[in-house]
Amino acid sequence: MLHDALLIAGKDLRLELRSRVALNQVLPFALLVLVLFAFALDPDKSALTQATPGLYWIAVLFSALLALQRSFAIEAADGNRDALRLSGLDPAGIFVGKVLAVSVQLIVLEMLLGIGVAVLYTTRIEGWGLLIVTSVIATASIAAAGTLFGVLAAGLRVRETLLPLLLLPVLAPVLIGSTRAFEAALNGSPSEGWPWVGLMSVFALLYIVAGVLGFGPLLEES
Amino acid sequence: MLHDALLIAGKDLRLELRSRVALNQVLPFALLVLVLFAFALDPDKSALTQATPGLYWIAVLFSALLALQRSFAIEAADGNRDALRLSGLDPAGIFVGKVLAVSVQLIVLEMLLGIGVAVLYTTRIEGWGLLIVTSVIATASIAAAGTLFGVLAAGLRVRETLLPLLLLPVLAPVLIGSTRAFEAALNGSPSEGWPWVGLMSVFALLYIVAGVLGFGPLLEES
Amino acid sequence: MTTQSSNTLAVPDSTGSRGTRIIGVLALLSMAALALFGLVLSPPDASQGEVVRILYVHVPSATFAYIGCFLTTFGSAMYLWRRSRWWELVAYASAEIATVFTAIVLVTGMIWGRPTWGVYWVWDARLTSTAMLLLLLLGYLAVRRLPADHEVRTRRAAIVGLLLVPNVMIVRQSVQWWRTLHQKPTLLANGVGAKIEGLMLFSLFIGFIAIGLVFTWLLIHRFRLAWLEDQVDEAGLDVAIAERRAEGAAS
Amino acid sequence: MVRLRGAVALLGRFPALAGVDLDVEPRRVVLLRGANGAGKTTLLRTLAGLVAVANGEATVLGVDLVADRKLVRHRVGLLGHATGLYDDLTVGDNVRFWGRAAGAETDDVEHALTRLGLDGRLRSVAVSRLSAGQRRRTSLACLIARRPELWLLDEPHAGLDQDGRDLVDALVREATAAGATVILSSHELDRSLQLADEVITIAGGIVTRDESSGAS
Amino acid sequence: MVRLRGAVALLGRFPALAGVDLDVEPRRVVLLRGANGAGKTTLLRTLAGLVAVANGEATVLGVDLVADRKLVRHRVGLLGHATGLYDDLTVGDNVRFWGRAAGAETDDVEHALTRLGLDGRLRSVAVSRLSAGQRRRTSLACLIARRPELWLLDEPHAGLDQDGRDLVDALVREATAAGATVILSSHELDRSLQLADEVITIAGGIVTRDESSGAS
Ligand code: HEM
Ligand SMILES: Nc1ncnc2c1ncn2[C@@H]1O[C@H](COP(=O)(O)OP(=O)(O)OP(=O)(O)O)[C@@H](O)[C@H]1O
Ligand SMILES: Nc1ncnc2c1ncn2[C@@H]1O[C@H](COP(=O)(O)OP(=O)(O)OP(=O)(O)O)[C@@H](O)[C@H]1O
Ligand SMILES: [Mg+2]
Ligand SMILES: [Mg+2]
Repeated sequence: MLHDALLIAGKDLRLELRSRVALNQVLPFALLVLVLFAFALDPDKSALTQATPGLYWIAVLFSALLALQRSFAIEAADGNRDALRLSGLDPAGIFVGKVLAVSVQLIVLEMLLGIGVAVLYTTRIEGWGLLIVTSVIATASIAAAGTLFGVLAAGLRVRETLLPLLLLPVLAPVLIGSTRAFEAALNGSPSEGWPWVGLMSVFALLYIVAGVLGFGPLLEES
Repeated sequence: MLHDALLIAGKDLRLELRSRVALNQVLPFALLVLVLFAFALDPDKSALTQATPGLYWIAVLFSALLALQRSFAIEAADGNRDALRLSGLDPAGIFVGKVLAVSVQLIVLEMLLGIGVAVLYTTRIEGWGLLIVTSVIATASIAAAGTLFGVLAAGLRVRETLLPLLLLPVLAPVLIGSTRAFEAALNGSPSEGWPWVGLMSVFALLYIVAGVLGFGPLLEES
Repeated sequence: MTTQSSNTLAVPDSTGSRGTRIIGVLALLSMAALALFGLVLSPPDASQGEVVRILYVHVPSATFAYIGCFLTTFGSAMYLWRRSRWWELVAYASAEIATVFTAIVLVTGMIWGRPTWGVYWVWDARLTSTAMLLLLLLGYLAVRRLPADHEVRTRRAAIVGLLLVPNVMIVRQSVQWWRTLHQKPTLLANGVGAKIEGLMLFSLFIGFIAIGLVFTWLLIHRFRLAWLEDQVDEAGLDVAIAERRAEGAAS
Repeated sequence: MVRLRGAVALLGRFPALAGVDLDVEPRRVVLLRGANGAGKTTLLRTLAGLVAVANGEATVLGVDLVADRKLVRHRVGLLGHATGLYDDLTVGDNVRFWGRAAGAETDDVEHALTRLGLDGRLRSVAVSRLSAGQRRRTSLACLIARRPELWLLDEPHAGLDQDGRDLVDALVREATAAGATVILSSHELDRSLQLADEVITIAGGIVTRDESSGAS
Repeated sequence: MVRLRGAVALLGRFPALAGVDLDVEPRRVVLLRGANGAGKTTLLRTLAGLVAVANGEATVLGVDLVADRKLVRHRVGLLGHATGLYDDLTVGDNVRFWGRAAGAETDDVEHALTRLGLDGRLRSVAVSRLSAGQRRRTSLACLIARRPELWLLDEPHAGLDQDGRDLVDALVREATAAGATVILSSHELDRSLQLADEVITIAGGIVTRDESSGAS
């Protein structure tokens, strides 16, 4: 399984290196979302700065959606589903591979976006430990749930619209959890943040297990 | 040109009637965005109710993005661009037709979403005239700019990621304008709103003209 | 096609049957009784006044919306595990009915909220998670109604359905921690803490029965409609195979 | 009809046509042959006004492609490798849409559907459910509904069954009889050599052999 | 090798196979012929374990497809109408990826590329830039890198030039010589009748003629 996962992740990352979509398109999009919020919510600073963690995670979420769309646009070639099924690759391996590739891209994006937010909204960063753990777990959750629903929507001609609809409500807890954990970290009260990390871990685990088990059956449906 | 526009709009709307994507997927997504914001922004802190018009328009914008993705996913078939170029259809007509089809879907969506927002964020609705005019003009702007950039991104394998990136910055003025106009209408001071409507009209006009003139050349780029 | 159905209901030839007619009549009667008790006989609430009467619809609807969700998840699981088309249709039918009941909860709650809280909506845990529940259900229905082949739709919808209840639980949990404003989950404390007793409790009880009967009636009918559609397709299949073979034989 | 002199066409930076000379008289059937990647598809797309002529001269149906290649498009019909059909619309809707876009009447559309044998069950089947050959037939129906003056057929026989192949040949003969010109590329030489009045061999983006006598 | 009895396969609700009986002995070359929409592609995809057998019996390479059709997949090689290649990867990367996914060694991959003539300039060209025939060659290279026991070729000659066609024939002969079995569908009868040991005619989702003697 690991061999298959690495093969798939390698392929996806090679494609990213060639096309630079995450770098040239998804990352600017994330920054853009941040700026847009500043427009839409009155730049009456106080509201904005208070809401920084929430806005950060919404920006991450929407960018993740884009990264996932891309991850499955790659697999949208005519006959690709047949090819994957015939390939002899372990479906669980495919799942893990795609989760890995998306996660790597998201982690980089989160780091850069974090810097952006810190600068744009003048946030002082504290509680590194909690911030990092939260990011990692939230990323795993988003990538796992996203890949599962991604393959569910893949191969349909309505992929672009279906994925956001399925994914966002499911990720709402991750959004709340990571926002609260970030707030706790930035307020200097990390102890309030850890329960959220726990909840998100449960979530991540649920979706990784669901993905490992469910990816095969989902790949079967043409 | 009108004949061509109606042909295209008819085809798009027929496809919508068959697949119900706007109804079953885009509309729930719009509601979703509204609810998600409540998660991210702490609802207690009154930021939410103050920002209602902004959130409404952000939700419209993201849903419009989805509707546009769909509108160009339809045209993504292999060889579709060649077929359109050879068809003898007037590019301006294609542009107007697609703008029409998207606008119809958006207007319905805005109405339903408006009801949702009014209820969820407890908004009292006043200044109907301004609200309606703003919506119509903003819709035209979004559809026109979206269709123009849609064809630019179409036919590339990075359509899903490129369109949002191109479109959002361009639509920022529309977002601000319609938000301010809505705020004015809801505050009972419509006179402050009309200048924004004027600004947006210029914008809409600009993009409609740009589309009518530019759609042809953009369609040329394979 | 082999259809293994853990078939408890005989194959219906119409959506109505004696059983459902009885349920229908009982549902009507109990609705009348609910109207009588809920609107006339039960007293207004000490603190909330007349609006409390919404409770008799609101709470049972919520309960049955949840039951619908559980049925959807269970049916999806049975479909994935046993390939039971019967359970797949149960899942689909109950998801639709659960959507309707969730909408009823939202609407009645909002109507209730207006006089009680002064607004239609607050961002409270229970309310928000109910809204998310509606969206999750709409997601399931969107997949189930995809413009694609039947098998594709049902199998993919089943995976969404399977995750429905876990998702609802996680969403509820997270929103619960996030904030709570709504009534605490106890039948005994209401509004500002007044006890439900006597006729009010009885009215609520009748509410459960009435809404439960309506739910059952709708579910059976919706299921049978889907089942009959399936049967038509199924019958069409033999014809289609015969036609296709004839096409071959002719050439 | 068609006159190319040293026509160069670039796909990206790659000179898929590297200086093509070509003359086609009206009402002729011209066969393009050549190895994979020789440039046949690119040549046909250039003649259809889809690919820019980067260098040289090119005139098709009296239109100078270098000056404005758009003017020729609605007068040609191209059957390409890709079909450009809307997957979610039915066969009937697709042919109607593309036919009407090119100004065809309802009669033309009906005639095209009937001719290709798409007027039965298949008419109301979504294109996404078609077999490879049925899809190709739909594409061909769209073409004949347009009644083009110049037919550009890129491997028209590929994917079609024996009846379909005969039908293509018949359509080509009818088209030339009705005054149209046909240029087709094919790897199926037996059949297409019989059909063609002239055979042009392409290799590496240039014409290497021009047998205007025909091989039939 | 292959044994079908009354096999029914549904695409959506359409019985694309309406009861197929088929027996194929090891190391044979079997040609499927039939009109467009007859069910050839569906039959090949069923044999590859991609389409469920809704009714009847089906055994391929000793695997019971009704019980678990997944088990046969990594042992067959399917060349379909659609290629499933990653458009943005190069030819070399694609063949390497699909080859390694099926457990092929680097040597197999190199051999496949060389055999199909993809080891020159084309190796580092993105698949999106290939001509129709070159794309098909890449797909074929992916297949032979897998070294399948059962070759399922859906119109293998389509889109290939004369060399390519000869190459396909040579590959098929080598495959059977090395112990593999080949089932191919084709509309190009001249060539494929020579290649085949047996000819099976399909129409309306059933086998209407079974010439196990061969026509060569
Ligand atoms: C849109 C607004 C509302 C929504 C979406 C809503 C939703 C719900 C839900 C889902 C339940 C079932 C809870 C459970 O079993 O876990 C429930 C129960 C209940 N609701 Fe509401 N509600 C709303 C407004 C209100 C209002 C305004 C009141 C009265 C002040 C109210 C009073 C109650 C009561 C008393 C229960 C029963 C509590 C229990 O014992 O579980 N609700 N509501
Ligand atoms: N964007 C591009 N960049 C580089 N090379 C390209 C590009 N697009 C096409 N090519 C090359 O242009 C050549 C011409 O291809 P064309 O499709 O015209 O060939 P063809 O004669 O139709 O071949 P086939 O018989 O395989 O259909 C091919 O060798 C192809 O690799
Ligand atoms: N989802 C579907 N719903 C209804 N009919 C379908 C569906 N999918 C395929 N079909 C039909 O199934 C039949 C079998 O198609 P198949 O691709 O097997 O034919 P084929 O013999 O390969 O034809 P060709 O020579 O054109 O490639 C076709 O008639 C097609 O219209
Ligand atoms: Mg070609
Ligand atoms: Mg086929």
